Formats: sequence, C-alpha cells, structure tokens
Amino acid sequence: MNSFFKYFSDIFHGVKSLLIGMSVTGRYFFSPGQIVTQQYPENRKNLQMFERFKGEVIMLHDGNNQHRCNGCGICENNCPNGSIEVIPAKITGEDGKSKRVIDKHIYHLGMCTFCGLCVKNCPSNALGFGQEFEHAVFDRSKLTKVLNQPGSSIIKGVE
Amino acid sequence: MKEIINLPVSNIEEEEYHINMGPQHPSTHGVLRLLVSLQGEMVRSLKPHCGYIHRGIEKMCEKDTYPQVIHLTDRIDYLSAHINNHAVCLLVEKALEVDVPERVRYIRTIMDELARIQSHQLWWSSFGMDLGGLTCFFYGLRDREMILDIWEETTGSRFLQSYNCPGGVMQDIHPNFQKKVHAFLKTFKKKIKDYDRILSGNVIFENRSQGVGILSKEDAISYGVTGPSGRGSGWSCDVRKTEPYSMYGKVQFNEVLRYECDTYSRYMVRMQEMHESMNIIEQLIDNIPEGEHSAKMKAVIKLPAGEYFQRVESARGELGLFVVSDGNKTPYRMKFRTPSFSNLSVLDHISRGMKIADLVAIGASLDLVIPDIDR
Amino acid sequence: MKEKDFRDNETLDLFKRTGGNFLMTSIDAVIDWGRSNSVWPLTFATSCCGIEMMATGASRHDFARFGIEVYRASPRQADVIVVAGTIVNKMAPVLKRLYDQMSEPRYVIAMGACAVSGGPFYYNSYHVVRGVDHVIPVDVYIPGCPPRPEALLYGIMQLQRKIKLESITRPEQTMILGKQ
Amino acid sequence: MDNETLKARILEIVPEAQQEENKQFLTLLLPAAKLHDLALKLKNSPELAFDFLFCLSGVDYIKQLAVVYHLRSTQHKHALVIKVKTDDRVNPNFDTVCDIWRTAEFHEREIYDMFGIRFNNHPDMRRIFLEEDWKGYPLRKDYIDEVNIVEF
Repeated sequence: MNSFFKYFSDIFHGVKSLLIGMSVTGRYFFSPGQIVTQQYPENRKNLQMFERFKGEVIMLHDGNNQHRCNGCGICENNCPNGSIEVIPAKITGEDGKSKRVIDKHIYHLGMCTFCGLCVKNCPSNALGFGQEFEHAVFDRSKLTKVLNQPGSSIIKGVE
Repeated sequence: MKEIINLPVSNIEEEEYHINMGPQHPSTHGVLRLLVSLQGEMVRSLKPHCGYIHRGIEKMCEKDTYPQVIHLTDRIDYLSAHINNHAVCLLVEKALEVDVPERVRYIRTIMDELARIQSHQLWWSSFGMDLGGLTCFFYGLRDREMILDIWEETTGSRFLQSYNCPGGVMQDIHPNFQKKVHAFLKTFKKKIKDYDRILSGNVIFENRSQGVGILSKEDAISYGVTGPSGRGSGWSCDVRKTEPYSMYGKVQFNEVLRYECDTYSRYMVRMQEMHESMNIIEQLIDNIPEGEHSAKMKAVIKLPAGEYFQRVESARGELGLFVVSDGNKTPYRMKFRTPSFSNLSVLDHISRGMKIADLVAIGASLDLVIPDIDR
Repeated sequence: MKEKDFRDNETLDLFKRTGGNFLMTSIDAVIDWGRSNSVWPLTFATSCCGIEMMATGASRHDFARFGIEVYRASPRQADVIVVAGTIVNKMAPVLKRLYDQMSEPRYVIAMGACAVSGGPFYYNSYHVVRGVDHVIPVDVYIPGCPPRPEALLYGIMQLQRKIKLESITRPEQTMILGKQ
Repeated sequence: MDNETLKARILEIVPEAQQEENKQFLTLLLPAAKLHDLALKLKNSPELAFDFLFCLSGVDYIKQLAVVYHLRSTQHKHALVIKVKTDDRVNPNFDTVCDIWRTAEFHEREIYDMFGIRFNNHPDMRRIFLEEDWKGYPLRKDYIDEVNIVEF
C-alpha cells in the first residue's frame, strides 16, 4: 500500500517540478523586454566599447603624425612574453649630437595577452589601448604590426 | 558457436570494459582524460590522465619577474583569475612588508567575490548542462555577462584582467563601478530564485544527485578536497575564515557547510555561497574608502631570500602559493598548490560503484578546471 | 557588413577564381551559400578561450544567428573546429586525430593568442605547441587573449566569406590556396 | 600547540631534526630515513593530529633535491613544514607518504614528473603530466631542452 502511494506521489511531484521549471522558462518566453541578445554585425555602427577596453596596443599619434616614443625599450623589457620589439635608430639631431629615436616599434598582436604592463610602465605615455577588436585575418603574418606610423616623428621636448 | 555458449557465466560478470572519456569530451570540462574500467554500467575504477594542457607555468614563472607572473596566474584557473592574482600580490606584499592602502583591500575583496559568483554561475550552467538541462546554460551565462560588464568597465578585459599588481591594483575603479554592482546585486537576487526553481527543486535533478558520490569528511581531509567540495562534506576549510586576508576578517559572513556529503550537498554549498558572496559585497560596496589605488613600490621588486607561503580561497578551494626566493627579481621556485589538482585525486575514490552516468554528475560537482590541474 | 569593412581582403583576393561557366558558378554559389550558413562547430575547448566560446554560444551573443547552430560532440558531425586554447605537445596528436576524423569540407579557426602563436607561453615553456598551424591547417586567425565574443563572431564571418569562394568543380585550387 | 612545544614534541620522536630559522612556519629538516616514521606519528598521535597535507612540493637547490611537506591540523589549527633533502641527483628517492595522506599520491607523481624523485612503495609511480617517453625532468635547474624551449 505504501509503495502504491509513493508511486503516485512521485508522479505528482515530478509533474509539479516540471511545471515549476516550465513556468520560469515560459515567463521569459512571454516577456520580450528581457531579451539580452545583441545583434552584433547589425549594431556595429553604434556598438560602443568601454573606454578602458583593451583591444590592441597602439601608439598614440597626434594630428601632426607625431608620437611620444623615444625608443627606450622599457615596454619591451616589461612585456612578459615578448610581444613588443623596439628597433631603435640613431640620428643626428639639429645640434649635431646623435640621439636615439625609434625606427620600428613592432607589436605582435597574435601573442599579446593584454596584461597592460607596457602601457602602465611607459615613462612618456606613448602607448595606449585601442578599441578595435575585429582583428580576425586569414594570414598570421598580418598580425605583426608596426606601431609607429610611416613618416612619424617624435614630439619635440619629450625625449 | 559452441565455445561461446559454453562460456562460464562468472566470466561475463567479471568482464571489464575500459572506456576512454576524453580528452575531447563535453562533460570533462576541457581536456581531462579518464580511463574508466566498467563492469556493465558500473564504474569499477578510473584513472585520470592529466597533462593535456600542461603548459609548464611553474617553469615559466622562474624566468618572469613578480609583476609578470600575474599574467600567468590569470591563466591557471581562469574562472577565478582575480583570486589567483590576489595570492601572488599578497605573497609579495607580505614578503616586502608593504602596507597596501585600505581602498585596495576593499576593491580586491569585492573583485574576489564577484569572481566567485561568476565562477559559480558558470559552474551552475555547465552542471545543469551535464545533467541534461540546457536552460541552465543559457540562464547562467546570461547573468554572468553582467559581472563581465562590470569588470570590463573597470579593468578593460572581460575575465582575464591582470588587474592586481603587487602593491595595489592597476587602475582605480571606474566611477560607475558601485552603481553597476548595486544594479547587479538587485537583479541577481531575483535571478537566483529562478536557478532554484529550475534545478534545485527538480525531481530528476534530485534523483540524479542525491546519494551519488559520497565523500566522507575524513576522506575529504585525507585527499585534500578543499573549497565547496570539501565543505559539502562538512569540513570547515574556508581560508577566508581560518586565515583571513584582505577584508575577510572584518566582514560578517557564514561559512556554508552541508553534511549530506553527496553531489547534491556540494551543489547546495555553491548555491548558498553565491548568497554569501552577495552578502559580503553588500557590506563593502558602499564603504570603499577614498585613497590611492596602489602603494608605492620599487621599480624592480626583489623578494628577500627565503621561503614564503600564501593561501587564498579560490572559487574551487584552497590555492596555496609556495615561493622560494634567492633574493633575485625572479622567483627561484614557484609552486602552485591548485585546488582542482587535489580535488581530482578523489574522483576515483568516490565514483567507484557508481553508474557511468553518475560519473558525469560527480565530475561536474567537483567543479574541475583542467588548466588548474595541469598548470 | 560591407565587403570593404572587413580586414585582410588582400589575402582573400588570392582565393578568388576567374572564369568558369555560368552553370557551374551558379551551382557553386548555391552550395557555398548553404555551406557557409550551416557551419557546425566541434565542442573542443582546452582553456580560457573556451569560456568565451561558450559565452558566444549563450544568450547574449547567440551565434546560432549565423547558422552555427549546435555544438557537436563528435568530430564526424562537425564542420569547423574552433581551437580555443593552448595546444600542448601531448594534446597535438589528439587534435590531429580529431581533425582527421572530420569530414570534408572542414575548417579550422585558431582562436586566441595561444592557438595563433603560443601566446603567453611562447617563450620558456617546454610543452607548448607554438601556434596550432604547426599541427593542422588554419583558415582564420583570431588574436586576443581571450578574444571577446564579438571578435569570434567577426572571425566566423570571415570564415563564411572564405567558404563562399570555394568551388566544387575545382576543389584542389581552394584547397591549395586555403591550406597553404 | 605553539611552535616551541611542537618542536620539542617532534625532537622527542626524531632527535636529529634541525630547525631552519626565519621561516613563516616551523620548518624542520629531517633525515630521509625517518620521514615515514615521523609522518605516521604526526598523523596518528591525538595531540599532534596533522591530518591535512596542504602542499607538497619539490625544490631543486642545485646541490640537493628537496621535498617540502606543508602540514596542518584541522583540529588544532597548527601548521608544520617538513623538509627532506638528498644529494643524489641521479637516482633520488624517498619513502612515500601517500598511505598516510591520500592526497600525496598525485602530488608525488607530479614531483617525480618534474624532478625525477622516486617515492618508494608508491602504488603508481608514473609521469602524470608529460608523456611516458619524455626525456629529463623540466623543473630541475639543469634541465636543457633545445628543441622545445625558446629562450626569451
């Protein structure tokens, strides 16, 4: 007799818990205000990343195509996995002294872990984080970038 | 044909099947390989084979400076990345006797608890999915996105933030931080009731988890099963209580203990812990003191020669960090005592005699993160 | 999204074919349309990027909108393998076997720094494969550590563009170029 | 139990034990032969009751190889660190403690994998992370692997 009741109470509890679960999912089904899905490629125009978002490391250039990097190599030393290579060059300045400037600031985006040590430790605030996240490419070599723009020079008074 | 019929019956009963679960299997949560010996459907024994994601982090740490180690500890247990970083920072600060500002302690504690909540949310999603409830997967990950948004606004990354650094945190919290955390707490308190309604009270779920994978308290201690899995066996092993660090000594919270010792009790501990974490955050979030977000540290951090040990409570259990320093800027030896590694060792013991379908539930209830095992 | 908004169009130009008759190119267009809008991924995640892949499949980002409907647990039913996470020396043979079990046409997305180049574990590690393209040919590389879900969706759109250039009449051409 | 009484109590069992100064925990250096004996007593005597082995790590001190046991009592809340060292780098071995603390089984396999220290009477002394045919022990300081390691 006991097992008889147990059999039916099990069925009753099973149906009850099923209905409770269904009521939760059903509520979301009928409340379209709670839809969270974002339509990514369609909303691309007004998709705003947070201002601190770390998409890629960039070198900050001003309107005159000038940057603040003097090629000291502190970012390269601080990078935990060698994503940054600084190739310095020597040029002769206006006063006749040779000084160290940057030739190429090479950045391996495919290796970067966005730990932020390079940006944090840069003494002249030459580096920053870009908001770009659409980096997917077909060719791995495209992920190695030169951060200083062609023809750019250092802002006077920074070095 | 004749030979087959004449086979003695006992032979069939003793016949053992060996099944390879993994390294690519949806319910091993990564690349764990379990070599399971079965008798029929019953698990006789199993042998975990690790190392499919062994990346040699301990060796790499010996070449990195202390601030650089942070980006590696992120990737050990990526779901409690912030807590792992916290351990490194606490160890360095303890060794150098740096006094971090009060504000940093608050921020770190809040971040730790957010990490714990999101880790448990993800665990809840995958636990439900392993037992056949796909709804859990969607609901858990949906609510987790709110925490990721909070983090992204402050730290710039979604979940591997590298936000802690020795002496403090990388940057101050975003002005919206408190507002967003409040909004999250308010929403999540409603959503967590849904979690209970979907899974905790479900008859199928209860039948599949109650009485499955019994782990006694003695075994938990002997195997070193810490964290929610150990507390599900009634072992009070919360480092936040036994050795309080940061703000944990000053906030009021309960250590969640359950005594059923089965999969269900490990499940309930984690559900309760989310409530406790919210409780901790609520106590701290409005009282974050003003001040610096980082203490003054030397440019090159060198630990005095010696041996240091730091324990923290990560989302999976006790994370121990053992560092031997010889006075250089890089650690001489860095050992991570990761919770999942010890938790994995008990899997063989508690799944013997269970059905193979229960093995999935037991494995999920231990909340294994495979890079945490392999390092 | 418009063609010019995408990155790396110059590499994609290498795959473009000229010539072919009207009938065959029309059949190609239909088949490629079908293929590109139902790429089913394999449940294959080794570490952190796998969590972002799960997040991409979940409510907020929902990559079923791209026809990437279900994760298949068996490689025999999967079209694309998203290598999400570090591949170490012990795992490499397993990954190769999984790839070999997939049926043609099959695609590989290397997601995250570890799969692209070894990432954080490139230097000083003794057990890491430095880039998954040492083991299997890769179609699309998505850098990031981990890439955010939108970045994965973008990578999937790149893959779809690549699939649309395939030809059933001359598969070897796309094969050679694609799997250089 | 405070560190002084703890030390006195252990010195009763193993008189040869030496204390290492200036450590976070009470650290005792033991002769390897006495390790298993002491471990058994640490676990079983009611006033010591070290039932939780919370960290087990190998260290390569270049001249010596060491194994460090971090022990803790869940009952009395005291902690202890035991260290054993060996000069033998070719065939180092210690007694296993995995019959006393079960968690040691995996940790000892890890130490064997990384340092090549064998543990006698261990039920399953195989490599745990690396492949069976891996040459060398990576966490040793003299480990050289020109094929797999790219130096930074």
